[in-house]
Amino acid sequence: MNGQSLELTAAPPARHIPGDLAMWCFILAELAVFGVFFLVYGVYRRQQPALFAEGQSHLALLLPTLNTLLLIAGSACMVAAVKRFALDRQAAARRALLLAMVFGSGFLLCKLYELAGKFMAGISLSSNDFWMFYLSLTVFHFLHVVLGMVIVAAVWWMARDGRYGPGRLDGVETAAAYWHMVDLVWLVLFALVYVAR
Amino acid sequence: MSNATVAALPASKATVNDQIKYRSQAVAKPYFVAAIGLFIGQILFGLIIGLQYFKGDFLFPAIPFGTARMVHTNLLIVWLLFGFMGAGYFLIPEECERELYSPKLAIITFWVFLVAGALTILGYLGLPYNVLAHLTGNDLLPTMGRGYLEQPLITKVGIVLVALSFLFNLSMTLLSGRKTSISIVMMLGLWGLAIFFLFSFVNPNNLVLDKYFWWWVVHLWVEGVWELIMGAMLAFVLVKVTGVDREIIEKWLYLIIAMTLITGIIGTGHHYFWIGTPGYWQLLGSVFSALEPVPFFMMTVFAFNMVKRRRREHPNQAATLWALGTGVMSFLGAGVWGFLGTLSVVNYYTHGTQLTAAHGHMAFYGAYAMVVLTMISYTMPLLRGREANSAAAQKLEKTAFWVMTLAIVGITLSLTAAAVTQVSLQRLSAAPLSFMETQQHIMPMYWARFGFGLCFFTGLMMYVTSFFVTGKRES
Amino acid sequence: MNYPASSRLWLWWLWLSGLTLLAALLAEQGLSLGQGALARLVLLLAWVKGVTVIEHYMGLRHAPRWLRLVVHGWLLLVTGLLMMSFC
Amino acid sequence: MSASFTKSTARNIFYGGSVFFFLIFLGLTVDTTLAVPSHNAKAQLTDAAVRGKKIWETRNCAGCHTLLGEGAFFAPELGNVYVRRGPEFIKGWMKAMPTNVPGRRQMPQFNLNDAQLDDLVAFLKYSSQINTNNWPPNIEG
Repeated sequence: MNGQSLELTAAPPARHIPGDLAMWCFILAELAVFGVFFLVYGVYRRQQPALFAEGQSHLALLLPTLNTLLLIAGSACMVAAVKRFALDRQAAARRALLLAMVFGSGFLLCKLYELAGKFMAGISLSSNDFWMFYLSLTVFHFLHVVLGMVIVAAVWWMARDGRYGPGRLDGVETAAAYWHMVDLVWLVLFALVYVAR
Repeated sequence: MSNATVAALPASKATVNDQIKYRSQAVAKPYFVAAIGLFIGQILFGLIIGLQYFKGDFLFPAIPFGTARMVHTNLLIVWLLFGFMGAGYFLIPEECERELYSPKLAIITFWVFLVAGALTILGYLGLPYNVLAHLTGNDLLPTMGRGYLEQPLITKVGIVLVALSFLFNLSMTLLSGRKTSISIVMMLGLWGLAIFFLFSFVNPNNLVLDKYFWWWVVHLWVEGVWELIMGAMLAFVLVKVTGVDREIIEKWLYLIIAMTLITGIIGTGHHYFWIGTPGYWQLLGSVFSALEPVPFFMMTVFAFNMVKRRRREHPNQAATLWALGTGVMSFLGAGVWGFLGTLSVVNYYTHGTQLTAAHGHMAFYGAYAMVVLTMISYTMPLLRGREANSAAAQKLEKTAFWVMTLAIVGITLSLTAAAVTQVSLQRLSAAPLSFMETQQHIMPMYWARFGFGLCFFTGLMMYVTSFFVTGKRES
Repeated sequence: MNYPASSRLWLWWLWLSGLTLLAALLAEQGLSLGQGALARLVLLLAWVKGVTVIEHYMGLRHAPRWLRLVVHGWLLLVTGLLMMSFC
Repeated sequence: MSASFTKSTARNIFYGGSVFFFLIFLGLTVDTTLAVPSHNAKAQLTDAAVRGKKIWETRNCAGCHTLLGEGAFFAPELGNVYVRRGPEFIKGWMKAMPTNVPGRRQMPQFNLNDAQLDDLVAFLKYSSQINTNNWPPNIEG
C-alpha cells in the first residue's frame, strides 16, 4: 500500500464531505422527495394490498434484478474512478468512468424495454393506484439515471486535461456522490416495488 | 451614448447626487414612487372589500365586491411590477458597472405603464365589466375574467410591450457590462416573468385546460420566477448592507433558487387536485409542494447568517430590518401557511376557503411586498442623495415595519380562524351548513380582519410619512 | 486493478450483488414464508445494502457526523416504516 | 470539517435542476392534456356552454364566486350549483338580483336575456360534470 492509497483507506485527520456541499443539498432534497414517495406508497399499499399484489404479479423479476446489478457495478466503477484519480492514474480513471456509463446505459436499455412493454399493454399513470406509483417512481428514477449519466459524462469529458488528480478530487467526488444516491434510491425502490409482496 | 442619454435625466439629479454610482440609476425613483402610490390604492380597496365581508351592501351598487377585489389584486400586481422594474433599473447598472442602455426609454416606459395602468383601473371602476370587455376587443381573443388576469386585451398587449422595452433596455445594459450572478439571476427572473405572462393569452374553451394553463402564469410566477427576482434583490441588498463577500452570497443565492425551482415547478401540481385533471397530481403535487418550504427556510437562515457575519455597520438599519423581515415573513407566509393546506388530503377540505386568503395575504406581503420595500428602503435614500435617512426617519420607518408586519400577522390569523370555522361547519360537519349560513358564523373574524386592515393602513401611512421626516443625519 | 485498496472495493461489489441475487431468489420461492415476512426480509436486505453503499461507496465513513446521521437516518426511517407497513 | 462549496457547482445545480424538473413538468403536461378528455368523458362542452363561459368571464363572476374552488371567497362555490339548485333556480336567482336586503352581501343585476341565461346554465351544467376527483366534500361546496 503506498502513501496515497493509505490516505484513502485510513481515517483522514479531518472529517471530510465527499464532493461539493451544494451537491449534498441537492442530494438531500432528492432523498426527501423519494422518501416521501416511498412512504406514501406504503400508505396506499396498506390500504389496498390486493390491488398492489395484483399489479406486482405482472412485474417480472429478471430485468430489475439485472438492473440492480448494473447500477451496483456502475457505482463500484465510480468508486474506482475516484481512487484512480487520487492516484493520478488518469487513463485508468477515465476508463472507469466510461465503464460506469456503459453499465448505466445497460440499465436504461433494460428499463426502456420494461417500460415499453407496460405502455404497449395500455398501462398509464391513470390506470390505477399501483400503476400510478409504479410509473411515476420508475420513470422519475429513470430520469435520475439519465441525469447521473450526463454528470458522469461531463466529468469524463472535462477530465481530458488532467484537472482531477491527487488533492483535486471535488468534481469527481461530486459526480460520484450523485451516482451513489441514484443507486441507493434504486435499492429501496427495487425491494419495495418489485420484490416486496 | 452616456452624455446624450444622461442629459435626458432631470438636471438636478445628474449634477448633485454623488450617492449613486451611475446617473441613469435615477430612473428607478419614479418607479418606486409610483409603486408606493399604487400600494396605498391597493390597501384602500382592500379596506373596502374587507368591510363588505360583514357589511355586504357597503358602496353597492357603485363599487360591487367583485370590482373592488379586482382593483385590489390588480393594483397589487402592478405596484409589485413597478417595484421590480425600479429595482431592475437600479440594480442592473450598478452590478454591470455601466450606465443604463437608454434612460430615456426607461422614462417613456414608465409613463406608458402608469397611464395604461391608471386607465385600466378607471375602466374597471367606471364601466360595467362586460362593456369594458366589449370595447377593448375581448371578442377577438377572450382573455378576461380570470383571477389576476382581468385586464382588457389591449392592456395585456401593453404589458407585454412595456415588459419587452424594459427587458431590452436591461439586457443591452447587461450584455455590454460586467456579468455578476446577481444580475444574471435577476434577468432570468424578469425574462421568465415576461415569458410566463404570455400564457395569459391562452384561454381554451375547455375549463380544465383553461385552469391548467392559468396556473402557468399565476403559480409559475409567484412560486417560480418571481422568487428568482426576490432572491436577486435580497442578495443585492445584503451584499450592500453587510459587506459580506459577494462570492458567499451568490453561491447561497444559486443554491436557494435551485431548491425553489426543483420543488416549485412540479409543485404546481398542488393546484391540479380538483380541477378535472388526472388523479396522479394529488400524489405529485403533495410530494413536491411538501418540500416547498425548504428554500424559504434556507432564505431565512441565509439572511440572518449574512447579517450576523457582516463586516460593516451600514447606517441604513431600516433596510437591514426589511431584509431580515422578508426572510422571516416569506418563510411564514409562503412556507408555513402554504404548507398548511398543500397536502391533497388536507386540501380536499381547505380548497377554496379562507385559508387560501390567509396564505395569500401573508405570502404576498412577506415575500414580494417586503422585498420591494427592502429595495426601496435601501435605494431611496441614495436616490435622494444621502447614504441613509436621518435617525428620526429611520425610527419611524422601523415602527411602520412593525405595525404593518404585525397587522398582516393579525389578518392572517383572523382569516385562518375564519377558515377553521368554515371548514368545520361547511365541509366536515355531518349536517353541513350552506356557504352563506357559514359566513354568518365567521362575522367576528371578518371584523377582526378589518381592524387589522386599519392597523395595516396606519402602518402604511407612517411608512409614507417617514419619507418626509427630516432631522439630523446619522453620522 | 493492481493496487490494494481496489480489492476491497470489488469485495463490496460482490457483497452487494450477492445480496441482490439472494433477494431475487427469495422472492422467486418466497411462497413458503408467512404473510408479509418476505417483504420485510427484502426490505431488511435493502437496508443492509443501503448501509454498505452509504458507508463504502458514498464514503460517508469519513464525513461529518451530521451528514452521516441524516443519510443513515433517511434510510432507516424509510426502510423501517415500510417494513412496519407490511406487518 | 472540510467541505468544498463552490459557486460554480451551485450554479450548475440551479441550471441543471431547473431544466431537469421543467422537462418532467412538460412531460406531465403532455400526459395531462391527453388524459383530460377521457378523464372528463361525462362533461359535455356544448356550444351553449362555450358561450356561457364567455358570459361567466365577461361578468367577472370569479370576482366573488369560486368555480371548482378557484376565484374569490365572497360568494358560494358554483362548480356544483347546477346540481345543488337546478337550472330554473339559477335563472330566477339571476333575475331577482340584487336583493337589496340591508347589510346583506349584494349581487349585481347583469340584465342577461333568456338566451344568455340558458347559455350560462349550460356552462354551469358542464362545470358540474367535470371529474373533480370527488371534490367538493359535500353538496354545499
